[in-house]
Amino acid sequence: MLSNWLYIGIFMVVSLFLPAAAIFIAGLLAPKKPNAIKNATYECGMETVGESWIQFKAQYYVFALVFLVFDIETVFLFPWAVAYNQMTLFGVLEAIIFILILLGALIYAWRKGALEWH
Amino acid sequence: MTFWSDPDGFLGNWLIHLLAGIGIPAGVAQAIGYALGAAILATGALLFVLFLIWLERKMIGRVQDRLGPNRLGPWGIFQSVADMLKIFTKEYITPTGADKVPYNLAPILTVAAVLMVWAVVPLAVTVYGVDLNVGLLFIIAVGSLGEMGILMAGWGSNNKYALLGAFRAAAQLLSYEVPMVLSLLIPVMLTGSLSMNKIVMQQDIWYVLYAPLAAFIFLITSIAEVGRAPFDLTEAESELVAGFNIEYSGLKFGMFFVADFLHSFTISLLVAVIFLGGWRGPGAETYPLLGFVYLVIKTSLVNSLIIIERASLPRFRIDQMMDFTWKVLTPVILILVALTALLEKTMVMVGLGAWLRTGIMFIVNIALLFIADTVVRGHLARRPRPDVRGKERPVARPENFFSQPGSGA
Amino acid sequence: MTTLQIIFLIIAAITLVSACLVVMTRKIMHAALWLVLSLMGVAMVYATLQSGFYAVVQILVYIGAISTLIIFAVMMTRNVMEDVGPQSNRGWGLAMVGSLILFAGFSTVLLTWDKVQTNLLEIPAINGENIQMLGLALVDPMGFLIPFEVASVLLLAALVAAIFLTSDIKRSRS
Amino acid sequence: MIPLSWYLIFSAALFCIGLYGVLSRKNSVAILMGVELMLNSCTINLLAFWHYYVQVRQALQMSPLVFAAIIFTVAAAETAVGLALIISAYRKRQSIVAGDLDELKG
Repeated sequence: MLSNWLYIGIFMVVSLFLPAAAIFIAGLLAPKKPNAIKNATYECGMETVGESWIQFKAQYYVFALVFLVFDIETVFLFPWAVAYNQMTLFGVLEAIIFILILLGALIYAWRKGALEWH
Repeated sequence: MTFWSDPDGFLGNWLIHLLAGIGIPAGVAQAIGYALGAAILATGALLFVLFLIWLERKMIGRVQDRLGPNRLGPWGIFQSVADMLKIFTKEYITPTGADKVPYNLAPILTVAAVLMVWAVVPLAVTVYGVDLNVGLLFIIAVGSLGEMGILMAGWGSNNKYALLGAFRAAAQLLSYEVPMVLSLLIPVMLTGSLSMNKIVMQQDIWYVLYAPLAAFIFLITSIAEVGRAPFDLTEAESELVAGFNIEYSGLKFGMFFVADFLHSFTISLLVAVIFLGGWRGPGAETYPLLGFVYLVIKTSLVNSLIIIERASLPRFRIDQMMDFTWKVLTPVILILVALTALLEKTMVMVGLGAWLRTGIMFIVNIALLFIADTVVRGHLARRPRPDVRGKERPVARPENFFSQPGSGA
Repeated sequence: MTTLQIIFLIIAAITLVSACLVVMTRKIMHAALWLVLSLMGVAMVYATLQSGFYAVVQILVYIGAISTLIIFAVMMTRNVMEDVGPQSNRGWGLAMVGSLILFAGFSTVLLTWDKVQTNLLEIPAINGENIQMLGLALVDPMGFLIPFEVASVLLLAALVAAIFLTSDIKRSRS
Repeated sequence: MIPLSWYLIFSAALFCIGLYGVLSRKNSVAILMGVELMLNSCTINLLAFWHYYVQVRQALQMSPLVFAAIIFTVAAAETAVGLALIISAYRKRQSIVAGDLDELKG
């Protein structure tokens, strides 16, 4: 059990290290001649106006919100799905009620226009 | 134990014996073995990208009636090697005002998030990184690390377009993750485990036959997670210059590129493992290398499907894309999960055989697909189409003498 | 000092340092990114507790969803907190002293109470994190059926409240 | 091989750091981050005691796991509603400093 996670940890370190090493080596090979114009923020040939702050749409936030609700369901539905074969019909019906409540949440968000992209 | 029946264990034992021979204790030797195995798997995956890039360019070239790369080596196969060597010597340009740490960490994190999927995927009967008991959720979870990499790239670049692209990409990833996670519930239900190995072992009948709609939705949402056409809103050149990676250059940009191609291949691998039986096939249990060949064939088929689909479909508009996941895919997969749970339990209680259940579920899936299709089409037909013609402009008239009527040029 | 203990100490140090940076760093966006690292460390601690399911769910829910939500909120409200000027209340010294006293109290109790000095050994998989049993317990009327259903109702309520609040914004804007 | 007390001290430290963040930060989003840290420390405690119980009793125990799942749910609900409130307040008052949001003061 724990050795599995040790392997995952080692794999994580290795998979972080490999691209980092590649980028580092390429940095040694590459020329370094920075100047102010080259380093300027890219904006289709125009001077950059203001900071990179943009009017951030509330829409992104609403999508993240609905996603959060559906993401939590994995905590409950995946254990349920793993136990599915040992379950009685009653247990299945319980989960279907759970899913229907989620569907209700989706329909509410839909009706309220939260899922429209403006 | 010989090499042919258990290559992974054979090489592992051989290595541990070798290290014990020069006086290294077993625990450390095992850790070294893990690290070596991980390094070989990850390096192999990264180098494999060179081939994938060549393959994709060649295939897209053929679809568009071009030759594709054809100069370096036979069929231009060394083209991507040359490209790699070139990108290694490109200068890094860091924009002024960049937030250095997130800016530099983002490409590394993006590649690592894709590579880590390979740790839990079984490549053959005994060849796998690790048989994690929560392998499937692990795969979804490391996907969210990639999303964090995109957000960091957008934030770190100190560029409006990069930030806008990053947030669009994040919104897209989030939205498509919902039906993806839900579609994985069906294989888990049938297997009774989250372990990838068990999912492969259980597929005497491929799950794609049992739940073709779930497999289809998983494929679509995975393509959207990668951000390929028709879901390549994140790098819509005409709208967002290049998306979140605009300020990157040299190999830092190359890493996003590598992550993209590797991710595309990885999702083909996942589709093959979860829905197409993985390495299963005649003789695969006795000869793991044969199983590996089966897996490669299945994965290549799915990958070719993705490439051809990329070459043939136009890009979605962003509102269409969001509507598609939230208003079509999510309700359909929720209904499918509920329906599958109910029907499968009933059919098992009645005592139907495995093949009969598969046939019934296949019909139910296809029926649901058609119903959803009809409903969506009906809805789209009823909705008035917006008039986007605008004012007539005095350029490029049909009577222009470059084009002749009827020639279509 | 075993290998596992060393690994744990490294993870704990990373987590606590990044948690400190979450509450102390001036730039709120950096605080959000440190929070991600801190949550990642907590996920690894779950893995050392042989609770792989929650380690993975931690990454999925906290890093994938909650941190993203926080980053989005930071982006939306960025122009009012210019990341300059004091980021803490006047009473931050008091808060610091209070937290330190609380921590000192906790550690004194925990270091002297001999019942909690037990070494946590590797538990056999059969009693360990049995996802199957967890799933069965969730739909068992004698088990945790009510929490299971109430959780979904709670999620529905949260969604309704949050969408109501954000749709309120849209109306006031237009 | 890690003593239970290490986990508990670790979670106590995380809790106190989160508490400091909640008490001292001006920015309401930062306050929510502190709350997240505190909730995480609770889950560590639960899972550590779950491990201890299973090891000592040699028996299955599901309550802490379900409780942890409920904490995840509550954390998600709290973040969703909390951030929605903050953004709503920001739109109305152009401020997310917790001390400024005192409309309900009598």
